[in-house]
Parts: sequence; structure tokens; C-alpha cells
Amino acid sequence: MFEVQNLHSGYGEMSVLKDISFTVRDEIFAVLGANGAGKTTLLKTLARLLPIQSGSLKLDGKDVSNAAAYAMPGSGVAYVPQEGNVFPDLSVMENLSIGGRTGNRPKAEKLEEVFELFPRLKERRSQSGGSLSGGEGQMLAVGRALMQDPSVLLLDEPSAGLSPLFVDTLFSNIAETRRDKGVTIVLAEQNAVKALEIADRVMVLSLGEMHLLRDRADLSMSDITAAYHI
Amino acid sequence: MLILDAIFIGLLEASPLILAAMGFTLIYYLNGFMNIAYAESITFGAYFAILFNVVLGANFYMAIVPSMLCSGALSVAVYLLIFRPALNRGVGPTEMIILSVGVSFMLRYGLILVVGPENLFLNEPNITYLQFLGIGATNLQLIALALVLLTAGILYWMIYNTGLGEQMRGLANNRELAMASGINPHRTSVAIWFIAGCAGGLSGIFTGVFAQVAPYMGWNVILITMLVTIVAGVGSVRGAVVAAVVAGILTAFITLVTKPLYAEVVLLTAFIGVLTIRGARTA
Amino acid sequence: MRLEAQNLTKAYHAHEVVNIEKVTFGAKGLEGLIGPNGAGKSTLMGLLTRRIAPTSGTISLDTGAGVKQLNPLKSYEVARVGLIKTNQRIQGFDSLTIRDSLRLAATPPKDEGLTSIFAGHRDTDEIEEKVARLVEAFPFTDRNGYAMSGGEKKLLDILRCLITEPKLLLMDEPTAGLPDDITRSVMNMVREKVLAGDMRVVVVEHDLPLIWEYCDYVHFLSEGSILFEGEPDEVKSNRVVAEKYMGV
Amino acid sequence: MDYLIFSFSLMLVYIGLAQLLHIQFGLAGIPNFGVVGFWGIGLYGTGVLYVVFGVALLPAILIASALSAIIGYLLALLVLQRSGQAILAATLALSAIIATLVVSEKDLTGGVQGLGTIKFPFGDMANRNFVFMIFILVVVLALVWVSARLRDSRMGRQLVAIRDNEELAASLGKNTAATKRWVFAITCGGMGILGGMSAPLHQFLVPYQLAPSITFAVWIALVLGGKGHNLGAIVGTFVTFGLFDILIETYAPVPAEQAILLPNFKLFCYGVLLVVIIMFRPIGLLGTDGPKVRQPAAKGAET
Repeated sequence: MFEVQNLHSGYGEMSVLKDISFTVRDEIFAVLGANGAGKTTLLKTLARLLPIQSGSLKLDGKDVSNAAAYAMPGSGVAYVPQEGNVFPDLSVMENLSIGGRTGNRPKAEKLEEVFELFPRLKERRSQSGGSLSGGEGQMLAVGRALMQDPSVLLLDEPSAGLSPLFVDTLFSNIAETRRDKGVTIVLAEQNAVKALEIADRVMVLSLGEMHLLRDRADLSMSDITAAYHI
Repeated sequence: MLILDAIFIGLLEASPLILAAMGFTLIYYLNGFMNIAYAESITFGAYFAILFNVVLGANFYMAIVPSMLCSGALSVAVYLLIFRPALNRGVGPTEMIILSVGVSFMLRYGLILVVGPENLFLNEPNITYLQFLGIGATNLQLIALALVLLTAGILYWMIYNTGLGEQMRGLANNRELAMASGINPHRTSVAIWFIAGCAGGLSGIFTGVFAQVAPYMGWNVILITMLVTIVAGVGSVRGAVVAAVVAGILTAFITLVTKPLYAEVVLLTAFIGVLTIRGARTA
Repeated sequence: MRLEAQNLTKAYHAHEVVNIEKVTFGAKGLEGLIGPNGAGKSTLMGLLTRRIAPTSGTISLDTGAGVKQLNPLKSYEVARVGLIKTNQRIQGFDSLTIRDSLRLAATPPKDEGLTSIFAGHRDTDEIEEKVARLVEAFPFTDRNGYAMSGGEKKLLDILRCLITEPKLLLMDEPTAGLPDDITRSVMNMVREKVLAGDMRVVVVEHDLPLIWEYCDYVHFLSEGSILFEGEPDEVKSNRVVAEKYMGV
Repeated sequence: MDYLIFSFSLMLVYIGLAQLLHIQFGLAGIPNFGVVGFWGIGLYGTGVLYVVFGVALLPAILIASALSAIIGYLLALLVLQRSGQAILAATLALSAIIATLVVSEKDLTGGVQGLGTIKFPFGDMANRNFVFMIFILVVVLALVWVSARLRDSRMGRQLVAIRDNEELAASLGKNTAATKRWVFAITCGGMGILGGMSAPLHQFLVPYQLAPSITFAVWIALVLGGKGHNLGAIVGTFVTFGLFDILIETYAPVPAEQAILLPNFKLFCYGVLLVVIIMFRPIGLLGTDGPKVRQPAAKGAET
């Protein structure tokens, strides 16, 4: 899985993440932190959309520090950004079909599974991605990523802007995906409580630095509060 | 009858324009700059047709496909040698347009230096004059219209119903997400420049067969193509088709009721008006 | 200097990003505006400075000399009233040196007309002095050259706003990209000006320790609405704030 | 000799146009692709006033350039706050409209038959063409001087700021839209003056003179010389027009049968030059120059 060593990354000359090291195993790995902590930067870096300023990144033992973003899905990495995670001008079907280009299984089979997980998408399949509600858009984004048949799924704040009821459904979907397919999930979340419900291990970021990294079981809420500075 | 005439003449005149506008739009959509050198895709399409049809003596209809492919290949070559390196260096959209003017000059006047400035004529197939619903047309006009509409239809289908179209629209929609979904932007770009070049070439062939083949033929339609594209909204291929058809019919209509020159003035003024409303705002 | 928004809403398509019944900024000196991701902080800042048009609602500014409605104003007119915002993302004039950039900001628009083309010299001593004071207060790599790093550009952006002598300064994430010590000297300078009564300030920040340290009053924005307001300690211990930040 | 004077006069006009474009695009960032249109309003406006209405040459030039400025202002109102590509297309369209109107309004312009004859001013002085060239030279030098002053001025600094980041400039209280509008209108008026002064050079006006290649020649000269340098327009015009139209066309021993291809060879070279410059030295031959103003005295010198 992912091995991150002394990672610095950010935008242009600015470092957002400072000296981060960790390993993601076969698990749900939650990345928590307040806004501005560097969660999005970390996921974008893992998806190879941001250049690595220093340090190294390995996927399944192979160095991918310089890999192109478009080569990552071929290595089994699927990424769901927080914003702009659907193609607004493409239909729901086309959004899913773009995701389904990688992997060995036929598109139709994967499509069946995604529709089973998110029946709402099936109803909306000919609508354009931009016309979906926030929650439906989030389902489509996750669905598109699952169409890639990933071994690692990077989810950036899937709960942002969703109603509480919907967040519950979404998180049970994520847990189900983990259970049924054995996909490794890296989950960036601000909503610590929700994330802790399903996470195996937790990393807390604070202002670009790693605040702590622990098993879920060894973690108390006050550990996290400290990193949120509230 | 006037309206029916206008629609028919307009469609005939617009048909090469539809193809050109679609091709131009594809590049604008994908790479975000107006490629004035696209005029040369049109011109070279016609000159390749001269090569196959007049120089090598192939039947006109037989010459269409190879000329089109050559024009597509030229478009890819220009992309790979000039535009892609420039885009990679971060040349801004306005400078890209100036660069494309340079490329356009290079190709057009290079062409004149090689083949000369004279107007050339394609060997047209036998022409018969047909009449229906009070509108006169030659078989060539009808075949051309059918072929252009067919190609435009295939192009449209390609953009909206195939994997390549999907990838291209994905890239234009959200480049980052497209790359994260495994779309290789370089491969898609090459494919799109090839298709756009083919469309331009075909447009040139049909512009050429109705009149003559001249070094300025692409240049003469590029302004209207540009305006059609901008008016249609950034890179909407659907919009470009509609705008091209409307522009063609409008021109034909105004031409029929007034002096032909006013048609152009009215059309261009209308375009400036639309730009005022539709052009993307800055500050 | 009180900036007041009433029944202010902004919706994109059908999605409401901001929906504020009433909020007042600039009443308390140095104020903070905090909230989780997607709370609508940046949209609110854009609305207040008229860079974004509101869907409904009114924004008015009480300058002490009368109340001015901001709704019909353009963004440059808002700036001329004395309401200035620093930028979250790095913004700058790439071809102006640090000094020129500050001189530009310090020059009143009426002095930049056609006649200035034939003026004897470009900038008054008064402006030069103001510029020098700011430039020398910070460790720029090349004080007579251009802003080099992202951090210097960010710093310049804030200084550019300060030199216009705003009455109300909105700071949109001033710490993002700035080294710690620079952030502190900027905030100290800002606090000094506030204490001297020269201006009022609203800081939008993710860096909560900074908010707790510098702010006299904090507004908490979540899901587009102001959910809680109060002194830093009240906000810190408020249950709603913790809940919205962490989902408790 | 007369031909050389004509060529030099025309080159001065091109330098003037490129200098104005330097202000519009190099300083203010407005991509005006309709240079020939504003020049053409001046050219044909002057021609029509002089030939059809019998107005004396100098007042005719002034009226025509005022018209050019007004049309520039109106166009600015319509599209100047839109994206660069929209401005570019709109200005290009305007120049096409002007060219078409010149053909269609035969009663005024003589259409394709042409309009003439426009004589040099200064009565029946000898060497009037030479005196007129000096007159153009003075105007162009004044333009270069004003442009240098502009670069060094508060207004020029504001223009540069608008070009770099208009939204940011507006957020600092600058009325960017109005500034751009006025600068555009005035410089378009300047293009009109140069057009008016070209009228007696050409003597006989035909619509062909309004071909868009003039716009591109001016753009190429500016980009080649350096769009951000105050002398870029001059150097660029010398390299393009001076080298090809004057040196080669006058002195190079080209066999007659190839002479007709010469203009095409010139334009081909323009294209190659433009591509090479944008690919390898986008700031042009001269690069960019900043304001020439006093820098603040070093600290300690005052005390």
C-alpha cells in the first residue's frame, strides 16, 4: 500500500505539508484535522496531482513520486476530490463510464454493482452531472471511483455539505465497500465523530504537520480536540 | 418561398461552415485558445484535394478521404511541433492566438511559395441540374450537402456517444478530475487535433469545389468561424452547430433581401452585440 | 465603522451558500470569523466587498458620517469607501516591484489621470515615506526588487491593503503560506493600528490559536449562517462550535 | 527617390501604429486585432471629407480621427470588460465591418473604383512629400515621447497593474473599466490620425488597403521588437518593414519572374519570425523595460 516518507508538498513554492511520514495498510485510514490542516493537499499528493517538493511516496513497494496522475488509476488508485468531483456537462452514465476504463472486468458488471450500492444513480442515469443535488453528486463521485475497480480509494471529505441523514447512508456505503471488496480506504474528514465510527487507524493533521497517528482503539476524543484547537 | 430559399441556400453555404466551426470548437474546447491557424487546415484540405484529384488524377469523390486524412495529419504535426510545446511552456491564451497567426502565415505563404498564388480548380464530376419545390440545385450541391451533414452527424455522434468524445469532454470539463480518472491528456489531444484537422480539410474541399481553390480560402471563413464559436459559448459543440446553421441561414436571408455586402455587416454587428452579452466577463 | 448585512443570501443554482439574518462587523476592534470548511466564509467576504452579487439582502456601511448602502456600488467604489479585503490566494501585479506595488496602492485614484503623464515627478515624498516604512519593517529578500516567494507575495498583498489606510480591513486567511514570525509581526502591526483607532479589522482564519490570541470578538459561521457570536472564550467553550467542527 | 520617401513615410506610420498598440496591448493588456479598422476610419474618413466634402486636409484628419476615437470608445463600452478573446474577436470584426462598408458605400467612398486624389498639404512647395515625411516623423516622435512619459507616470503604473490583475486593481479602488475605456479611445484616435496622414501618401484610396494584413504586420512588429518595451515598436518595424519592404524590395537583385513571389516570401518570414519569437523569446528582441524614475535615496544618505 502507500508508504510516505518525510513528505513535503504544497502549491508552487509554498509547503502546506511539512515532513509527514506514515504507512497505509489494508484498512480504513482516516485523516482528521480542522480546515487548513492539509488533508486535501495530502490526498492530492497521493493521487499525484500535486508535485512532491521533497520526500518519497511508494505504492506497493514501487516508487511513484514522479508518476503521472493519469497513470495512477492503472495502479489501482481511485481519487474522489472534495470539490469538482463530477463532470458537470457529462451525463451520469458518462461520468461512470469514464471511471470504468481501467480494470479487467467488463463495464456492465461494475455498473450493476454501483447501481446496487446507489440505486438513486440508476434513476438519474441520463441526467447531467451538474444537475444533481449535493448528495447525489457525492454518490456519483464515489460511484465513478468504484468503477475503476480500485485497490486504494482516496476520499476527500465526502460528508462536506451533506445533510446528517445522508452522511449516515454514505458512511455505511463506504463501510460496506470496505467489507465486500476489501478496498483500502484513505478517508480525509473534518467530521471526526463520523470518521471514527468506521476507521481502523487515525492520523490527525494540524496546520500541515502530523499531530498523532494511532489505532482507533487507543484514541480518545480529547486527543483530537487538542489538534482542532477548540 | 423566400424563407425556403434562404434556408436551402443558407444550409448549402453553412454546411462547410458547420464542419469548420465544429473542428475549431473542438480545439478551443480542449486547449482553451482560438487557433487562427485552423484556417490552414481548411485551405490545405482543398490543396490536398487538388493534389489527389488534379495532379494524381483521381476521381473527385475518391480524392475526398485521402485529402481529409492528410489535413488531419498536418494538424497533428502542427500541434506536436508548435502548439503543444508552447502550451507546456505556459504561453497565455492571447499569445497563443498571436502564435497561431504566425503559424497561419508560415503555412499559407509557404504554400504560395511552393504552388504559386494562382487560383486552382478541382475537376468536378459531371453536373446535372435538378429542381424540386421550386428550388434549383445541382447534384453536386446535393451530394455535398448530404456528405457534409453526414460527416457533421458522425462527428457529433463521436463527440457525444463514444469513449473518445467522453474523454475529450471530460478533459475539457475538469482536467484534473479527468487525469485522476486515468485519461491520458496527450493521447486524447492528438486524437482531437487529428479529427479537427480532418473536419477542416473536408470543409475546405467542399468550399473549393463550388468555387475555386485559393490560398486565402481558409482565411476568408476563419473570422466567421471564430465568432460563431465564441457566440456559441465556450466550447459547446452543440452550440457551434446551431450558431453555424443560424449564421448561414441569416446571411442567405439578408443577402436575398438586400445587397450581399450588408449581410456581412449585419452579421458582424450582431456578433459584436452577442459578444457584449455572452463574452466571459473579466473584472 | 460598522458594516451591517441584513437578510443576506447567496445561492448558486438552487444551493444556498450564505443565508444570514443579520450580522455586524467592525463594532468591536479586531474581530474573527471562523467556521468549518464550506461554511461560506469566502463567499461572505466576496459579498461584503461586492465582488459577488448577493441573491437578496442588503449590506450597509455606517461610516460615522452617515449610512451608505453598498449594494449598488461596484467593487472599486467599495474600496474607495474604505472597505478593503486581503486575498486568500496569492494575488499580485507581476510586473510591479514591491515598492511600485505599494506606491500604486497608496496613490489616490484622482492623481492617476491623464495629466499625470506630464507631471514632473511620479510620487510625493509622503507616499515614498509610507512605502519605505512598510518595506523596511519586513525582511524582503530584495527590498528594491520584486516579491520573490509565495510568502513575500502574500505579505505584499496584506501590506498593499494596509497602505491604502482602510477604515475596515477584511483579512481572508492571512496566515496561509506565511512563516510564523511574519504572521505575528503582521498581526502585531494590525493590532497596533486597531488600538490607535485607525481602523477596524475582521480576520477570517483556519488557524484558531491565532484567532484566540488576537481577536476581541468572534463570529462563528456554519452552513451559511452565523450560529454563535461572542468573546473568544465563550466561543471556545460553546458546544455548537465544537459540534460543527468535529461532528460531536 | 520618391519611392524611398514614400516607403519611409509608410514605415513611420507603421511605427506609430505599433507604438499605439504597445500602449494598448503592451501596457494596458487590450488585444486590439482591429488596428487596420481604426487606421482605416482615419484614412477613408479623411479621404471622404477631403474629396467629397472639400474639407481641407488637416481639419479632415482631425475630424476623422475624432470619429475613430468615438467608435473606439463605443466598442470599448460594449466589449472591453469581456475576456481577451472576446475583445480580440470584436475588434477583428469591427475592422471587417469597416472594410465592407468602404466597399458597399460607393456613393461616398467610390467603392472598388477607389477614391482620389488626395494631395499633400503645404500648397505648391517643392519636395512636399519630403516635408510631409518630416511632419509624420515629428508626430511619431511625439508619440514615442508621450508613450515613454506614460510608462514613467502614475497612470502608466495603473495601466500595468490593470494588465497584470484587473480585479486586484479594482479592489484597491481603481476604476479600471473607465481607465481602460479612455486609454483605448484615445489610442484609437491616434490610429485614426496616422490613417488620415496616410491618405496623401496613398493619394488614391482603394478598399484593398484595408486588408487585415496591416493589423498583423503591426502585431508582428510589436511582438518581435518587444511588446513591453517602449522602443520595441520601432525596432520591430525596422526589422520587418525596414528589412523586407525597403532594403530587399529596393536593393536586392531579384529576377523579375520571382519578384511577384517576394511579398509572399516576406509574409512567410514574418510567420516564421513570429513563431520563433513566441516560442523562444516571448518578451521580444528588446525585452521589457520598467519606468525610468528616481529610486528612493538609500537610507542614511538623508540623515
